[in-house]
Amino acid sequence: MNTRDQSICLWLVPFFGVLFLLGLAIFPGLFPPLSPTMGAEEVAAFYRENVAGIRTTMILFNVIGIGFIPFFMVIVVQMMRMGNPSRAFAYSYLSAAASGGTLFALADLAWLNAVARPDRDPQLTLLLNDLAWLSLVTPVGFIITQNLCLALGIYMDARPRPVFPRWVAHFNIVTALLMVPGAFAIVYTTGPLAWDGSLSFGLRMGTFALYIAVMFFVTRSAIRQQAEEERGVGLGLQAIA
Amino acid sequence: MARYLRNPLTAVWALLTLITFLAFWVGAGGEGQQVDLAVTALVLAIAILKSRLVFRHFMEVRHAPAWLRWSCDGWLVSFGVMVLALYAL
Amino acid sequence: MNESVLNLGAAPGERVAAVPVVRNPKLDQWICYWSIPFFYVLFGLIFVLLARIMPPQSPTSSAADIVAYMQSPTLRWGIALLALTLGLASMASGIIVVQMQRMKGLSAALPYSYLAALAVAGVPGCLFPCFVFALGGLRPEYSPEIQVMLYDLGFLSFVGSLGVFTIQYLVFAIAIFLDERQIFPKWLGYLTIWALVTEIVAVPVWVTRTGPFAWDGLLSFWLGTAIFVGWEFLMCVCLYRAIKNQPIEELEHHGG
Amino acid sequence: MAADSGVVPTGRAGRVPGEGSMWFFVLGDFWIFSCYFACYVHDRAQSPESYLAGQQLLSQGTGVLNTIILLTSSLFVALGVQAARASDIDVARRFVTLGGACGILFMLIKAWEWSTKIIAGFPAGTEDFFLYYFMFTGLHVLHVCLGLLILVLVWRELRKDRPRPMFVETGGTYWHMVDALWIAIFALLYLVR
Repeated sequence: MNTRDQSICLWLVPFFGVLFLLGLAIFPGLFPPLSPTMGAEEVAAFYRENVAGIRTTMILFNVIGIGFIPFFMVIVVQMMRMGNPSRAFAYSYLSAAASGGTLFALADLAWLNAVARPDRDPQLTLLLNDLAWLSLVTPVGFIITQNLCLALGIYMDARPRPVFPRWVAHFNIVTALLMVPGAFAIVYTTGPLAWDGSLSFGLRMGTFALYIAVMFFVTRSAIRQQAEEERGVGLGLQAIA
Repeated sequence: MARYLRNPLTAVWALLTLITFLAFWVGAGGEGQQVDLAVTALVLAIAILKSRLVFRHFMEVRHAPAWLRWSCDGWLVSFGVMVLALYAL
Repeated sequence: MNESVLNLGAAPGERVAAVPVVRNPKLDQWICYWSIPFFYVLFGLIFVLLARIMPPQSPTSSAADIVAYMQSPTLRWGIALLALTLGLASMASGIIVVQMQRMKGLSAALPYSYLAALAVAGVPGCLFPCFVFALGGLRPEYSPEIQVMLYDLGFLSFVGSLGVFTIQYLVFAIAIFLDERQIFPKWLGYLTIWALVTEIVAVPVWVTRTGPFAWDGLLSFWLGTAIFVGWEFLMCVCLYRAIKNQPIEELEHHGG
Repeated sequence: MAADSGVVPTGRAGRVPGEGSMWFFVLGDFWIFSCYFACYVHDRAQSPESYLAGQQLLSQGTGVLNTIILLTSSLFVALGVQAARASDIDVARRFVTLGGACGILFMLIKAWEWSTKIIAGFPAGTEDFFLYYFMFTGLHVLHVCLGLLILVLVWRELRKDRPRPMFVETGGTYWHMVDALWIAIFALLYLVR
């Protein structure tokens, strides 16, 4: 098996990561995030005044929205290499990653529609705005499941030389826990758990960024390890021949 | 192939066709139909008889163990009772 | 959450060992397996008690009732809990796919279809409608028209997202019928066909608001839900047996 | 003699025709349809006039024609099962083909009937009846589709060197169930007053 394709998927991470950061930097609604306590007129006025910036970001996100999916699938491939008795965790991870991606696409569509007709009834703009923020911030269940499955896979990896070191499992569990507060943006509109709050938004997004960065490096080592092992097997076969 | 048609099953089929026409004659009517318990009961009885013939002869429940025979008949009875009860209430 | 799943991880009569791979070679499968009853108990709690989405509210409620329903204090708590745990449904697909791959006489196309269909289905069939309800609850100041639209959108996509689930049932039933090893019993395949048919019986929710075919109707909702609950339960029983009966030698790494 | 060779020898206990799991399906399906029928009859009793008005827009003649087509196809399939048991495989295959052809004819007539109803639009005041009409006949057609698929599988089984009579029987059992369900639907939708 060749590991080149996996490396390509892996290196899509910094590529898309930079584009994501660029998009976020352009997005006018982020620093600070729009508050859930803003009224309809206020929100509509914001969208009217920032059409260009929001469009730029969201069209960019529309194109690259699920750019991390190839990376998650590399992790699936690496999970399948683990010394687990079955591929149950790998398949669960795959399914959760696919479901999670759809929500981001939905959020993007809602934002694009909010600025598609800036003179719309403010109530409708407010609705699209709320849908976008909820879909972005709250569906943490999928990434949490991904992390738990990966962690469990690592704990049960029976290979003499594990695919991922054990601390990666601990790291996955900790990041999963740190993203839990995001779900409660459904309940609270003020305070740290609101969708613009420090826990639901700041901590959750920061954790996700850190998570992707760390996983980039450990996955790179895992791919290297796989390449090495397969080269070893290849050499062995040559020797036998 | 033709010799297979000389078969008790063909007789059952002829009977089924015949009573289908009977049900048609009883049930189908022109304009201005009205609620009619007698017609309903008769049509229902014919349907149950037809289903029972299909069960016993085509599906060979005739030769089946008792539990299966009773399950099929039980369904037919409860179907008839249920429809009539809900209809009349 | 992670702890509770872990503790449930072992089958009755088996013990979780310090080095799980050696002592309990099916531990990973059991963890995924027990996530199913865990999730569905939670699911019932969320939908019946907290969000009161099941049984569905009436399609003919007045705007005032709809606004009041959306503002009920526990609705958003239930949905937050769902947003947190819906990923467990992925673990259910994971373990079912693993067992489907043991079947003989078919390629991986059907298990993969099952996986993909469910990965799609969770959003329009469950999470999206819940978000829609949450929106209504989050903003009491929405105009009543919007609240009513959210209410319709929520219940219609919850009860009326059909195709995504029919395909899941279809590929599962086909796999069971083709399987030469009888990983799952044939009757589960037939039960799956009923589950498929009852999804189709929900088609009229899109055209009628009263009677047995409305979204809270006897046929569209109650019969369908009864069969779904039966299917899920018997599916769990059959899956338990399938994992239990899987020979150790068949596992990819059994610690040896 | 052909008929005799087709009769199954039975002991006192009798024997289940076809696979047990198929009977699980058949009996279960009857009960599920009972629930549908119960709802229908109950609703019908609430406003019989509107249901009668809807019913008059159906063509009872078409219903009878379809009933007889299905009965005939059931006969063919039942004869096919007997032929298969008698190891008269070519004949069995021909009977199954005929049975399937009748099934396709049934669906064509049904499609024509549906299209006339849809083109006419369901008249006002009879929506409930037509909702049931489309649901019942639609579900039934779905069963017919599955039945045709099963008949194709039976037909392929009959091309093998040594076809399993059990498989043919199981397919037949399903096909007759489709027939029996139609008998009930026909009575309830077209004829009951």
